[in-house]
Parts: sequence; C-alpha cells; structure tokens
Amino acid sequence: MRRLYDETVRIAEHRKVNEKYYKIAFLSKPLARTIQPGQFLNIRINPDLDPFLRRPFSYYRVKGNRVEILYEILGRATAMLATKKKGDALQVMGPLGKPFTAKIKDKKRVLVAGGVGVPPLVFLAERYRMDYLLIGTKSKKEVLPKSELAHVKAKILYSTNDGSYGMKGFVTHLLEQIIQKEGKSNLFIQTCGPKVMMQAVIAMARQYGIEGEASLDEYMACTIGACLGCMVKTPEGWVPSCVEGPVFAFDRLAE
Amino acid sequence: MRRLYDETVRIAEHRKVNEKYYKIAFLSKPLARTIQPGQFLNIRINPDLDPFLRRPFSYYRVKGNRVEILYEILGRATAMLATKKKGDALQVMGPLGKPFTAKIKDKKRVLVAGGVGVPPLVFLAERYRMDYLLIGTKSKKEVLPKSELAHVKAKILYSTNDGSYGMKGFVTHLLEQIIQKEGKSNLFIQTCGPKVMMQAVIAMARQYGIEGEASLDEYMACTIGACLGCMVKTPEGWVPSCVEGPVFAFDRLAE
Amino acid sequence: MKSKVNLETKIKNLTFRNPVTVASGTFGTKGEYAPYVNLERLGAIITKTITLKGRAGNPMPRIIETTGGMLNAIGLQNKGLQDFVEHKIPFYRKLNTPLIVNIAAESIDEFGELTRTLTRHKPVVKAIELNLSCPNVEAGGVSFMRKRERILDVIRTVRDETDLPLIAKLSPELGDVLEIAADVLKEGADALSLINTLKGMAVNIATRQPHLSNVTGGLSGPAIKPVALRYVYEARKHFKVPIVASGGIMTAQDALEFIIAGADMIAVGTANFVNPRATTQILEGIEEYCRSNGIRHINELKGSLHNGKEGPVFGG
Amino acid sequence: MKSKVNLETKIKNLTFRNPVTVASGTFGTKGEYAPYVNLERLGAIITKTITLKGRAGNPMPRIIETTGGMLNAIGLQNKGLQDFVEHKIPFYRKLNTPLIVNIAAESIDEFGELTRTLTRHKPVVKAIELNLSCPNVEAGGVSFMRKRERILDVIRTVRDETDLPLIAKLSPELGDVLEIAADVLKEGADALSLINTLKGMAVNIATRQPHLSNVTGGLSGPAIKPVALRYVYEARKHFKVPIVASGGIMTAQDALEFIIAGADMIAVGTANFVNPRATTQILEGIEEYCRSNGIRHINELKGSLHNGKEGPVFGG
Ligand SMILES: Cc1cc2nc3c(=O)[nH]c(=O)nc-3n(C[C@H](O)[C@H](O)[C@H](O)COP(=O)(O)OP(=O)(O)OC[C@H]3O[C@@H](n4cnc5c(N)ncnc54)[C@H](O)[C@@H]3O)c2cc1C
Ligand SMILES: Cc1cc2nc3c(=O)[nH]c(=O)nc-3n(C[C@H](O)[C@H](O)[C@H](O)COP(=O)(O)OP(=O)(O)OC[C@H]3O[C@@H](n4cnc5c(N)ncnc54)[C@H](O)[C@@H]3O)c2cc1C
Ligand SMILES: Cc1cc2nc3c(=O)[nH]c(=O)nc-3n(C[C@H](O)[C@H](O)[C@H](O)COP(=O)(O)O)c2cc1C
Ligand SMILES: Cc1cc2nc3c(=O)[nH]c(=O)nc-3n(C[C@H](O)[C@H](O)[C@H](O)COP(=O)(O)O)c2cc1C
Ligand code: FES
Ligand code: FES
Repeated sequence: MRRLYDETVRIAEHRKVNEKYYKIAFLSKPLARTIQPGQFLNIRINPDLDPFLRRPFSYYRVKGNRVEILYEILGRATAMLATKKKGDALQVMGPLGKPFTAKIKDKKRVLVAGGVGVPPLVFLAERYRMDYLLIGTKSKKEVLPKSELAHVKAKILYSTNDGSYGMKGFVTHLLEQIIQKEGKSNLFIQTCGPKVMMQAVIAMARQYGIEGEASLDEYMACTIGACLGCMVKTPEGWVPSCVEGPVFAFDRLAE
Repeated sequence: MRRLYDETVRIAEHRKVNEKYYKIAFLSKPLARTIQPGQFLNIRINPDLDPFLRRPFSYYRVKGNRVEILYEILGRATAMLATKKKGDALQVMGPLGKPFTAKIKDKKRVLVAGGVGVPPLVFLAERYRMDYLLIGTKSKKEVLPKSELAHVKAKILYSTNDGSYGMKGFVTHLLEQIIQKEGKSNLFIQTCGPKVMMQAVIAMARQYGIEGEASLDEYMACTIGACLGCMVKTPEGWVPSCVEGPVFAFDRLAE
Repeated sequence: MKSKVNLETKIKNLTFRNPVTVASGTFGTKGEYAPYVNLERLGAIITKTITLKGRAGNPMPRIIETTGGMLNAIGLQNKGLQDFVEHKIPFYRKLNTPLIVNIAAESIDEFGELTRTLTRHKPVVKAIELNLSCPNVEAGGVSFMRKRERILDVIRTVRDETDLPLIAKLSPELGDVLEIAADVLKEGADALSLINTLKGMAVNIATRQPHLSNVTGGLSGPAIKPVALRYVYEARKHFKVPIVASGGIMTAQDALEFIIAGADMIAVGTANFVNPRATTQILEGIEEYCRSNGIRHINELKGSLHNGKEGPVFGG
Repeated sequence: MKSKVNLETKIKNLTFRNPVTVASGTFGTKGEYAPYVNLERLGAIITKTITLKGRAGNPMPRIIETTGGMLNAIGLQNKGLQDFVEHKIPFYRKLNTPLIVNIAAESIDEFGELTRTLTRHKPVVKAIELNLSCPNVEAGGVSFMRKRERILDVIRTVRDETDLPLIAKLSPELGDVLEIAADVLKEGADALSLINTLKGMAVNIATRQPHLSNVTGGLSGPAIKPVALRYVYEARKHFKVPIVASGGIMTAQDALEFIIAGADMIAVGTANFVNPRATTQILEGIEEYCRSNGIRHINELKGSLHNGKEGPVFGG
C-alpha cells in the first residue's frame, strides 16, 4: 500500500516572494519524508466548504521536516490562500504522484519552466546537477529573486515576453539555442509550465527526436486516482495524471 | 429614507470573556452614530460563501466610534467568528431594528436576560438608570466577569440552574420575587434571551398585568424587511421582526 | 474617459436600460434596498408574487441556511392585489424604473382577474411574470401531467386578458422544463424566467424536526447556479424568446456566465440578502467586463458561448 | 467503556455491519482509499458504474468546482465487465466488506448480460445497483415518458436474471422521482438509491466556453444536499423499501439528517475527494451521536423525523 498522509499543518512562514509568487512553509515529518521533485500535495485551503475542492501544489523545497510550496494567484482559491497568516492551519494530502526521473546517464539535462511549473523544476535543479534551467516569464518583475535560486545546480537562462530580462520572446527560443549548441542527441528535457508552453516544448523535442518528460497540471479533485477527473491519454489508454503522473515521458503523451 | 450602512470593518479587539462569551470590538463612525440599545448589526463573517448568510448580533456597547458585540458559539457561523483575529475584516450592516424604549415614566424597570439576550440588556443598563438586571445562566462559569458589568446602573441579581451562583433555579423566580417586593403595578419589564425564558417572562407579566418589551431573535436573512423570513405575529398581522422589532411590546405579541 | 457600453435589453416592445433586475420575493415591496442601491439604476424591478387576496404565508421558521444557499418557505405572504394597487403602484409610478409584476393564483379565474386589473395600470406595470412554480404552496402529489395542463390553462387565460409582455417563470419541479417552455410559448408567453427554486429540506438533528415549519422549502443561491445555468443554456438553444435568468447570481462573473449562456435579463435574488449592493455591483462588473473585452453592445455577448477547443490538450 | 451501538442495516436478506457505504464513482476501483480508510470498517462498497464493454469516457476537462460542490462529466469511463470480473472481483473476494456492483447499459440486452454474469459471481457480488440516471451519457432530448418506459424495461429484464437484491438509482433528471420509484418497485426492485447528480453547467467567462468538454455535467456535493434529503424524505413517506442516500453527505451531521429523514444506507460520494477519511469519520460520528442520545439500535433513529412543535413560538 502507498504511504499517503493527510496532515493538519500550521503555516510557519508565508511571504510574497515577488510580483508573481508567494511562498508558504510548514513543518511535517510524514509529508517531508523521501520526497522527490515532481511530487505534489493536495491542499484544503479553508476548513469551511469554500473553496470546495482542494488544490494541488508541487513540492518546491524540502529540508528536514520543512516543506515549502511556491504559488501564484490564478483564481479564487489561490487568492484565499494568499490571505493565510503564520500559524493558520492547512489540511494537506501527500506525498502524491510520480516524480521526475532523477538519474539519466550521460545526457545533458535541460529544464524548461514557466508559471506554476517553476517550483518543481527549481526543486529538481537544487537536488540534482542539471545543465540548464530555462525560465520563461512575461516580464522582469515575475523573475524569481536570486535568493530563491542560490542553490540551483544549473546554468539559468531567462526569456521574457517583453524583453525586460534575458532574451526577448518565448522560452522555446532559448531551448532552440541550447539544442543548436549542445546537439540534439545529447539532451534530455524536463518541462513544467503553461499548457501552450509545454506543447511547444514537446513539439520541438519531437521534431529533433529529443527525449524528455513533462509535468502536466490537469484540473484535479481526489488526487489519488479515484475520480477519473484528471486523465491523460497515453498509448495504454486514459490514465489518471495524479497517480501515473503528473510527470509523463514525452513519448507517452498523445500528439 | 432610513440611514443604513454596510461597512468593511477591521477587528480591533477580540477576546474570550469567559466560558461562554467572546467579545469583538471594531471602529466605525457610521455604525456607531446615534445607536440605541436593542438595535443590532448583520455580519458577514467570511468574505467567501461559507457561512452563506450573515448573522445578526446586538450592539453590546458603543463608545465614540468603537462598537462592541458580545457573542456565544451556538453553531457553525459563530464558531467561525471565534477564529477571527485582530485585523481581520468583517462586513457589517447596520444600525438595524428598533431599540428598547428608553424612557418610561415613574415605573421601576426590570431587565431579564439570558444567553444571547445579555448583551443588549447590559447595553441598556449602562445607558439608562434601571432598577434591576436579572441574569439567568446555567452555572457560575457563564456569569459575565465584574469588569464587563462595572458600568451597569442597576442592581444585578443572578440565578443559575445548578445554584453555583446567585439563586438556584430559573430567572423567572427572581422576577417573581421582585414582583412580590415592588408590587406589580409599579414595574416595567424588558427581556431578551432564549425563547423559553422569554415565554415564561411574558406569561408571568401577563398574569400580573405588567407591561414590558421583549427582544426576539428570529432566524434572519436580509434584516431589512425584504425576505419576510423573520415574521412575528402581531395584532396587525405578520410583521418583520428585523424592522418592526426586534423589540416588541408584550401586548403586540401573540399569546 | 470610460467608453460607453450599450446594455439595452428588450422583452417584446419593452426596452430596459440594462439587463440587471431583481428576482421576485427578494427585494422587498417598496424600496427596502433604497438605502444601499439607487433603484433607478436597475434595468427593471420584479415584485414579490402578488395574489388576488392577501396571504398570511407559513409559520416560522421560514428560512434556513444551507451550503452555498438557503431554503425558504415564505408561502407567498403578501397583502393581495388591492393593497398592491393602492399602496405599491403609487410608489412605483414615481420611480423611473420599469415594473414587472409577478403573480400567482389558485384558480384560472383569479389569474384572469389579476391580469385584468394589472393591465389597467399599464403606465406603471410594464410586464407580468407568471409564477407557475412556487414549491411552497403547490398541493403535494400533483403529477407532472396535471401541472402541465394547469399551466397551459393559465397561459391561455392570461394571454386573452392582456397585451402586456408575459414572462412565464418555470422550475424543474413542474416537469420537463423544455417541454413546458415550448408549450407556454406556443400559447402566447413572450419570455421565459428560469429558474425558480428547487424543492429541498433540512433536518435539525438535535430536535429531529425539519428546520422549516413547512418541512420543505425552495432552495436558492449559488448552490443551484449550475442547474439554472444549464436550463438557460438549453432554453436558449431551443427558443429565440428573451430569457430572465435567476439562480445563484452573486457577482458580475456569475451574471456574465448567464449572459454568455443566453440570458437577456439577470435577476439578482438571494444575493441581495448577503450583499445589499449586489445589484449595482453586478451592473458595474458587467460594464467593466464589456469595456475590457471591447464589447460595445451587450447583444454581442448574449448567447456567445462556443465550444471550439483552443488547440490540442493532453486530455482533450 | 463505550457502550455498543447496533448499526446493522438490511437490504432484503442482506445484512451490513453499518450503514456507511460509498457512492458509485467516487471511491476508485480497488483500494485507492486504503491508505486513509480501513476498507473493512465500511458497511459496504459500491463500485463505479460497470458497462458491458469498456468506455473511454469524455475528454478533459471532466470536472470543475462550483459553490459547495462540483460538476463532473466523466462519461462512465470503465474497463468493462470482463476486466471487472478478472481484475476487480479477486480484490473484493479477499476483502471482508460486502460489494454492491453498479451497472449501466445502452440496451436492455446489455443490462441482461451484465446481470447474468454478475449473478454468477454471487459469493462476492452481494447486490446490484442500477444506474438509471447518469446525466453524462444520456442522449439529449429524451422525454420523461420515453425514459420511464425504458427504465421499466430494464427493471423487468434485470429482475428476471437475478435474485440478488436490486437497488434502483434515480435522479430528478428522469422525471417524477416518486412516480418512477413506484413503478420500479412494482416491477421488482428491492431498494432505492437517491439521488444521482443533477445536470448542471459552468461557463468560463474568459474563453466564453463551457468549463466541461461535455458542456454539461452532474452536480454533486453539499450544494444538492437539501434536494437529496427531500427526495429521501418523500420516498420514505411513500415506500417501505430500503433507501440508499447520496447527495452532499460530508459529515456525520449530514448523514444523521438523512437517517432521520428515512435513509437506510449512507453513500459518501464527493466528500471523499475533500476529506479522504470522510467515510470512517462519518461512521464514528453516527456512533457518537447514538451513544450520547441513548440510541442503542440505529433503527430507532431511522425515519424518526417528527413535526410536532415544541410549545408555542412567536412566529409559529
Ligand atoms: C500537479 C500539480 C502541481 C501544481 N503545482 C503548482 C505550484 O507549485 N504552484 C502553483 O502556483 N500552482 C500549481 N498548480 C496549479 C494550481 O493547482 C492552480 O493554480 C490552482 O488550482 C488554481 O486554483 P484557483 O481556485 O486559484 O484558480 P481557479 O479559479 O480554479 O482557476 C483560475 C485559473 O487558473 C488556472 N488553473 C486552474 N487550475 C489549474 C491547474 N490545475 N493547473 C494550471 N492552471 C490551472 C486556469 O487558467 C483557470 O482559469 C499545480 C497543479 C497541478 C495539477
Ligand atoms: C436581533 C438579534 C440579535 C442577536 N444578538 C446576539 C448577540 O448579541 N450575541 C449572540 O451571541 N447572539 C445573538 N443573536 C443570535 C445569533 O444571531 C445566533 O446565535 C447566530 O446566528 C447563530 O449562528 P450559527 O451559525 O453559529 O448557529 P446555527 O448553526 O445557525 O444555529 C445553531 C443553534 O443556534 C441557535 N440559533 C440559531 N439562530 C439563532 C437566532 N437567530 N437566535 C437565537 N438562537 C439561534 C439555534 O438553537 C440553533 O440550533 C442575535 C440574534 C438576533 C436575531
Ligand atoms: C426568500 C425568497 C422569496 C421568494 N419569493 C418568490 C416569489 O414570491 N415569487 C417567485 O416567483 N419567486 C420567489 N423566489 C424565487 C426567486 O425569485 C428566484 O427565482 C430564486 O430564488 C433563484 O434565484 P436566486 O438563487 O438568485 O435567489 C423567492 C426566493 C427567495 C429566496
Ligand atoms: C466524479 C463522480 C463520478 C461519479 N460516477 C458515478 C457512476 O459511475 N455511477 C453512478 O451511479 N453515480 C456516479 N456518481 C454519482 C454519485 O454516486 C452520487 O450519487 C452523487 O455524486 C451524489 O452524491 P455526493 O453529492 O455525495 O457526491 C459520480 C459522482 C461523482 C462526483
Ligand atoms: S484527481 Fe481524481 S483521478 Fe486524478
Ligand atoms: S430578515 Fe428578512 S424580513 Fe426580516
């Protein structure tokens, strides 16, 4: 049987990291044990019935018993989460899902991140030696502060839509440059971010025949494979992305 | 047109007064202007949709711009209210309803209070010279601390169901004693509390032919006479207790 | 300067300055919300149901909160037609906001008389909404078939008595909403009002009694919004007539969902109790949305729901 | 020591150790909730709907939150009867908890075949729940009359094929619930399951698309609790058969409301997603309530709703 928990935790730290992201930290032994980047938590934000469903968030960082998540306000529930204060309680299910592949032989590893996909990839790049971490944002003010990226073991490259930081344009342009520079046969891509971004990354990977993994963020309810709400089409048919994913090898994703 | 407001206020003070009551204070000019004891507020406890309806609470004390309410936890909404902290926002409609009659000639005034009826009657007894304030509780631990009653201009008598404080029994026994002592033709009763208590008080008043007023606490939604949810039967027919009350002369209440 | 959005909405030959109105029975009888809302900013006002003779309604408790909504069993308390004509019409005559009078009756004759009298007050009464579906006064055990027959009789009678726009207010408690809608439109109704409350109940586990004296009541509020939205959407697919939508509209977002699904008028109901300024805030929110989406006339938005996928998705 | 409360519940000749079960489609296919709940404490387990052949279900998005509930349009995704028999039955054989298999089909013949096969697995399969009302696969525009005829055909066919207890799961989307209940009981159903989801929808105002790929979906959760409770109460007044209740049961308080209104079994559905320990917490809460109210057998509580006023009240 999988080891799953549903813990009441107290917020130990909660702060706005920049224009885009908020960070919440809490302490929990069961939720911090043997966590791999790419896994996630399912959080009941209020003890009452609004929001009604929980919301999934990736592990952003785990140190000892301390768990951090990094989130952005996208709708009602995340807006409510942002009003929580130190000491407030959250009800948290985890650890959920399958992580990113940690060890790939020989190949150079490129992480491609955007939006809500940044947290798990920063976690991955802190845990393991990566070669590149490409981060795409709209503008400079959404770029994570240096302090949050101090332990990343990878070369970080930025793209912004408005050119206010790093390269102007989409993060796939950065990826294209890396592919040109490093050679397609030498790369392994791991990506998480907005659907359109991941679709572009996967399309490029397919074009060049590069292997990789994407962490999908389907809308979820149960997060343990019971509701069949978050299915992803694979060669074996529909599978729940909360259990079989959220990380999927590119070649398991329908074109 | 009535002067009614719906204000966002910040909790300035929130504390547990004793085993039974919590006190919340906030500052608001419009909600503190020309308030009479017996009037009430309708409070949206959470900015989200749970609890769904607002909840009515009597004015407990008004000093300058400072408004206090005193409440007990009776169900879900009041339990949620109890989790609010200093600085949290509440959405508050008021001032609502018709107050207790302030000035009655000659007669001696007896206030009979229990449960959620204590706050408005303490307010009344701080504002105007009363003769007696009778408070019925289950036991000693629910009796308001002296500090909360320091400014009451009345002789306070207690009854407790278990006899742990004041007279053992119901508050109507105290009332009976006062009637015997002062004579029925000399009294005016104002009461607020649990329905059964008020029914007993009114029955006794009728028996002795004593005039008085009761503040009813019907379940309410709109609190401005729009939903017809809180009606009380009077000689003129059903009237909304949120607008025509909550204070009603005994002789306007159906037997 | 803010660009102007045209929010004009029509039912038959009647033009409303904007689509925001109030749901019957949730806005008082004359001006209870005036301290919070400028009544002359509303597109229209729909009255609480008026019956021929006054009704005392049900005993207390008449209301109880539920998750995301409330149950009510007011029982159509009102002072009757004569009181309405004498005391309410003069109030609305002075108000520059179109008045829609909601009526119900126990017999066809009463429906006829109500309609005749209200039609005589045409300069003030701009349209009639027929409450065909109040769950709190319906005699129990009436089959869908019988209800349908009764409804058709009502429409025929009322249509004969007036040329005022007739809005038929329906609820799933009556039977198949689309079937009934088709019927009432055939018999001459000009518009649909969707939906009235759903019949529900709540139990007090401490006393083991129903929370409402009437046992059951009508469920309203955002809890029923998905159901209301679906009926508006389905009715829009089938019929071209104007639709007055009600069911859990709390915010401009909610209102916009209904408009996109096909509603012409937005009736704000239970929301008034929770937020007394809901109506005008919703109006402002609709305007704001139109402005920021380059919509110059609300008609561009109405029924604009489309189901084209925007590119492939992994689960799509 | 805590006094023991007898929670035994029966459907026909079948005895369950307690009334707490799970609503079809909300508890996975085999043991997903085992990390959170001791499955052998449940009174019974009801499976997700099984169809004869596997079904792929609808594209994503299949779910969306609404106020106090959610919409789902899973579309009865399942691997079909054969997979169930081969891979799920062995799992449940080892589990000391009665299994109720929920089935649906597009034709009478398929219903027959499903029932025949499941009846052969009787030692494991203890009862059959007929999903007569899934709003996500029903062909649109089917009239209430046609639905009713189809349902009766299904019951007759299935009754002929099995002596397992038959539970008919209904929803107001089928027509008049009480009328249909009377029909299905006359044709041999042993129990009622009330209610399946209500059909609803939600609109994304940013894209002006429906939130669900299927446009509409089934509304579940506490939003529909008042409606579910009312149907359980009404069915209890009319029929003596066991009733399996579902519709927004989140807490023991909710469960107790349903039991007092007349439910025999409590099917916990959407609540599992919000609180994975909902089932056993509800069980404990029911026991606790019985103990503190001096109830020694759950039957004392069932249908104990009474409407006697406790003395006069000012509005009463
Ligand atoms: C496995 C997984 C891991 C995630 N990790 C993170 C994380 O680490 N940090 C973070 O900020 N967010 C993360 N998300 C996304 C997060 O769950 C959503 O942002 C959140 O549920 C939005 O809730 P809401 O009520 O605020 O917005 P809603 O009102 O539900 O939606 C508002 C908008 O947010 C977007 N949205 C809604 N749900 C999702 C979703 N599941 N994925 C992406 N966008 C969505 C849609 O564009 C929608 O229009 C993750 C999602 C998944 C499935
Ligand atoms: C005009 C007025 C003034 C009030 N002033 C105060 C006050 O100053 N302090 C205070 O603590 N309470 C006051 N109340 C009562 C207060 O509004 C209720 O206690 C509150 O609404 C309960 O909400 P809940 O969700 O916690 O309980 P619910 O879950 O709604 O109910 C739990 C239990 O509380 C009781 N209850 C519910 N509603 C009321 C009600 N309207 N009146 C009395 N009992 C009720 C019932 O016994 C019910 O079973 C007042 C009520 C009214 C109408
Ligand atoms: C307290 C209350 C009273 C109502 N009275 C009436 C009425 O008299 N006539 C009527 O047609 N509808 C009545 N309704 C139904 C509303 O007009 C509306 O159709 C329904 O509540 C759904 O909208 P909502 O969820 O926004 O409230 C009433 C609703 C409530 C909550
Ligand atoms: C995600 C989901 C899937 C469901 N699948 C089925 C199903 O396959 N068969 C069925 O009869 N009911 C199904 N239902 C309905 C539930 O069994 C239940 O009757 C309904 O949701 C009301 O209960 P609830 O509010 O507690 O969830 C499903 C409900 C949900 C939320
Ligand atoms: S969220 Fe329920 S199956 Fe994935
Ligand atoms: S609470 Fe609505 S009329 Fe009194």
